[in-house]
Amino acid sequence: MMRKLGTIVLLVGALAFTLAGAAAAAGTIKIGFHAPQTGFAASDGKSATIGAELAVEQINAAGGINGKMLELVVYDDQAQPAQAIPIANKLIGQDKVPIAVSGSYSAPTRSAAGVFQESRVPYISAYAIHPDITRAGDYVFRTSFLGEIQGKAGAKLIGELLGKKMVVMITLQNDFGKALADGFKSMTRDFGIEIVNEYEYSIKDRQFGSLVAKVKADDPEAIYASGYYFTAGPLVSQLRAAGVAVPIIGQEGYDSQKFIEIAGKAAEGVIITTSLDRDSDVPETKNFIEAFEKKAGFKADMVAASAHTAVMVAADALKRAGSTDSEPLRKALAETHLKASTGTISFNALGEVVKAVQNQVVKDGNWHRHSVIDDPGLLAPPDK
Amino acid sequence: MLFFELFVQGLIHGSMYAMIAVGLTLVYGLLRILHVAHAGLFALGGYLGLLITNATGSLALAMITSALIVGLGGMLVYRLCYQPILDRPPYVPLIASIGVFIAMEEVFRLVFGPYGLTYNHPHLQSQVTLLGLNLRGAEIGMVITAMVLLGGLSYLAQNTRIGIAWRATVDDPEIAESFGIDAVKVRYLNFFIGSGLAAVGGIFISLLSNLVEPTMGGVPAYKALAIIVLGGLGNVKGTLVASLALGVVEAFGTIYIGSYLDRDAIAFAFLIAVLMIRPQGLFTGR
Amino acid sequence: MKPLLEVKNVTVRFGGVLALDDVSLEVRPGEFLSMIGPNGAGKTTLMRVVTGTVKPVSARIRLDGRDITMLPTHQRARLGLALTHQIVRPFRSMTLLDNVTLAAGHHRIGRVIRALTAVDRSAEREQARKYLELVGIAEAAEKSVLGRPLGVVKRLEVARALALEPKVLLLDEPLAGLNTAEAARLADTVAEINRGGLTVVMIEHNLGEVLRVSRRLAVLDNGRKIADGDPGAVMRDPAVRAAYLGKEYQDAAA
Amino acid sequence: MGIYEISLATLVGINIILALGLNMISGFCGQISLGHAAFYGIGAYTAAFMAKAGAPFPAAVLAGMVLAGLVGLAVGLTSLRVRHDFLAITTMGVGFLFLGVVRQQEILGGELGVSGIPSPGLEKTGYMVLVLILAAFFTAFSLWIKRSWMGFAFEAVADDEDTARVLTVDVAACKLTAFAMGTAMAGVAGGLYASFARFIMPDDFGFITSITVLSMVAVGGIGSVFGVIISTVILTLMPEFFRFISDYKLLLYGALLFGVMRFAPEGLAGFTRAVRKAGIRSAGKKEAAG
Repeated sequence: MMRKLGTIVLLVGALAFTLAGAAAAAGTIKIGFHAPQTGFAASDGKSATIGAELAVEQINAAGGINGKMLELVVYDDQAQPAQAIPIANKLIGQDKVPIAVSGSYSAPTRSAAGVFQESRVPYISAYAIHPDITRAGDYVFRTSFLGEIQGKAGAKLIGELLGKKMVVMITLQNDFGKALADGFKSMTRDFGIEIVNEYEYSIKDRQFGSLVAKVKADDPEAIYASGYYFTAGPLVSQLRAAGVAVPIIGQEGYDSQKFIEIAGKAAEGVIITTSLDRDSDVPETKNFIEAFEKKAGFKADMVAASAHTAVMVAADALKRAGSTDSEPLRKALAETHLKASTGTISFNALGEVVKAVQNQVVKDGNWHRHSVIDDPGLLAPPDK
Repeated sequence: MLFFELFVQGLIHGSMYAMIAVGLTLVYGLLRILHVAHAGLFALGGYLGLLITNATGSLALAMITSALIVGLGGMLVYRLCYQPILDRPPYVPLIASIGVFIAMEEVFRLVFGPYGLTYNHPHLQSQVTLLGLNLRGAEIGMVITAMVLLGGLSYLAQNTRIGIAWRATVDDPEIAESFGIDAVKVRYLNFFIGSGLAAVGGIFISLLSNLVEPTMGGVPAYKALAIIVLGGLGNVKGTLVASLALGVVEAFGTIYIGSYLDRDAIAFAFLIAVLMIRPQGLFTGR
Repeated sequence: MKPLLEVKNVTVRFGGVLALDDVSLEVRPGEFLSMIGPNGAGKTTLMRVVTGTVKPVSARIRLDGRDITMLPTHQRARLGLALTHQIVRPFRSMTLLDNVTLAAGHHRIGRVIRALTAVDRSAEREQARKYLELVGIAEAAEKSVLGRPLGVVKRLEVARALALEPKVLLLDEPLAGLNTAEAARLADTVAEINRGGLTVVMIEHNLGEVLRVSRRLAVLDNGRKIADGDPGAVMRDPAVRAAYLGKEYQDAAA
Repeated sequence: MGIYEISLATLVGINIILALGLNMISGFCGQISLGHAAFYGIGAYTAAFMAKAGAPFPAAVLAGMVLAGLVGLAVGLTSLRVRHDFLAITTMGVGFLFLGVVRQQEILGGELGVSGIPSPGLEKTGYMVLVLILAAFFTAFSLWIKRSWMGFAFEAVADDEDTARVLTVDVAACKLTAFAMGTAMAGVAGGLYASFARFIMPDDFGFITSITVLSMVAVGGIGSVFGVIISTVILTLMPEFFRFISDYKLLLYGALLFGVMRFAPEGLAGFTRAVRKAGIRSAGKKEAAG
């Protein structure tokens, strides 16, 4: 009994401590942030969190926002909507953040977006690709590409830049993979691509034996395979091991040094559509890549850069609005024109970003620039 | 040719399932426990194998050491987790086991980081051409190892004192005990062997994908349960057949009906269909 | 008089083994029939065919003129068949009283809607208590089944069967495991219930009690019925004595 | 009450209905199900599409309840064929099958899920009150069932099916009734969740959710209505309690599941029973001493 009482006292104490901490930081401006730090998506959550923290450190080092320091309020959502909803409410109701950033996946982001919209708190999705996120309303923005846009860019990359026409699609069975596939297919006719076959796999798969055998029999000119580094790494190495030598085209899900580590030699020559250009001359991007590696101890990835960008965009809006009130802040956000680590960010009427797609290729064990797709017609996101 | 290749790939996948599921069915046969934490031990095997290989450069050493350590780990799980609650209804050890599994996954993440680890020896990814098929060394190694280990196990079970004691205990613990067989010792042995097998399986899987992640036990955690049910709970031979059958069904299923049902759904549709026709699984008895 | 329970041509096979070979049996209202035979003779199997838990190769079973061969177990029970198990099977999570109360509420659990809407158990509890008193274990009524001695649980099974208000009471070795005094008392109770008009069919090895209380005796051996009739006459039957009883009969007579 | 507390209370209410539904099947009637999330999902998807098609909120939730209950009835049929651990794995399979089907049906939103689910037409506070009233109703319903003769028969089936049959219990009817009622409750919970989150995706209703619900029931004490409610409250709020040690909270969750099953296998309900008994015993001793 005494021991139980002790635990309760400890818990209450810890709670009081947290609350006291929150009160002490009253002279700062808070930015809400949620990402999956435990559970299956913890790796992306970690990159995103470090990226966001880096942005806050950089801004504070440069004097903060109109004299006030930024504070990142970070919560773990386990990539689950049932957790993201209370978190959104907590950020709004308890932490009273004027603006928030999602460093999480589509499902939690889409669920939280509704809550932020309802409370009129501006909300920026860093890398979730679900098309309906920004449709939650005018307070929701996205600083990354829609899955569909990236799929279209992939079609252009294969059909036009590489000139390959007979394509096998290997599609990841989730919102990311499906959105990419939809975008890719919508452009096949324009670029003269014929889809030989499409296969699907689950995010849990790491062994692709039968799929590889079938793709080999299909004998395509190129492979458009969606996935994350942890599925794409094994997939690419197994395709190459089976003797499939045609170009493999991926997307931002591959965009991590870990992909190259897993696939090893097989990664060489793989091209992806993403938003982080490793060979960029833009100071914002170069600076980010260096600073991230210094802070994290490993190389930057797309997720980290996207979270970094989103927080930078939030800070920029806070600065220009000169206020933490809801309406001026939303207006400032909508008028964003900012050079950030993942490109120049500006929003359309729906809150979707308009920027160039960076194609990166694996060369000598590192990501390097392959080409850039900057075709406003192709990359135009929906505006309603 | 494609048919043959898919079939071979199915068998490769199936032998991977077998190495995980046999340990699980051994535990079920003896204790009537759905041992979900087995998948955690499988992942532990993967981690140890990778760390030892990367440190020493010897895969064989890694296999043996990690099988031994994980075998001991399995005994520990039995002692701490199951032994005190054996007389409870089956859902009690099941939930306890799930708790242990979640905790293990989290410990892996906290200790080794969320990103996963990779082998630093590229030669482990060698390739072989056999019967006109391009296969990887690790695939062939896995199938051979599975055959040797599982074959050896069944030989031991048939022909050695301890093996006979084990089978007797599975058949009827009370009678076995009356013949002077130490049931507790048999249980420990059971967990040791089953967990060791899972560890070897974990190493091969991680070689095949060149990736060890905290969540690598996630799929075996439930898929292996389906397999041992399919094989007739506690039936080792049935489990082998079910593993290979499921491997083949999935190999063809993911290619030809993958756009209607995902891999898991295919596997479980197969399972439910079999169970509705044969409620005791493919093979009855123990 | 028309038979109350009519069992015709029962044949049961377990795998390749012939467990029952064309056995027929008729039980008239008010009878007290005991069934004896060596272990493995098929007595329990015959009971289970009657209650519907064992599927026969062939059989025809009538209860009170109604053919129940195709009915599931619970419906046979509702029509008036009550069985006690050779190896006791009480509900271990319940008290003694609840075990019997459930049986006493057999008319309440028949229809889903009625069972969902009725909560009052007081009348059934009263009845259950009476049955517990009848078999002499009322003082333990509120206790959990766990930890009760076998003698108590055996009698609980009888009380539970009686609470079903059956037409025929089937008892599978109710006296096994009881000491002499307990066995005699339970046998007396059953005989008394039988005198009150309830038809009883009892499998029992305790020949002394069987001969003391039953009014008719059937002998099964090797899956076949080899004798059936007045206990005295059956026991004098040379076939019975030769094939099975011999020594045991003399022991009992001594 | 701030919007944070309101959202938590709403979620707790939804989870209570969900867990009490499983308690009906696994607790009262003894049929372990590892696929409860599928019925939660059926309720959510049905209600979502109904609401999007313009049906009023109560009709949408009701439709979710009915459809979940009907599918539950069908799945209950499998419980007549397979028992115990086989049933647990079969229901787990049903969960994966549900997910597999929903994932691949574009008409059901596929991988992208369903968004733009209309608001139930209530303020956040009003919705919370509605959810809590429904949770209270299903609590009362559970208590009623437990006391009813049907609940009594459930208890017998959970204890020993074969004996229950001999005592006139229609085991098949009991199991089907339990499945239908329990899954219908999951359907209600799903409908309420759909209108709460206003966005649903297949993964919301996966294996992990099924395990979470079963944990709520087992930790509370299988079959105990109040035990299940208390553990549902604790397990739902646990991530919130432990926000300050975010990195370890899932580890703690696993340890808690293990710890409760290992040291209090009858769950919180069994634990409090034991404490009360110990209390009575020590009180008795004092009396005897005095």
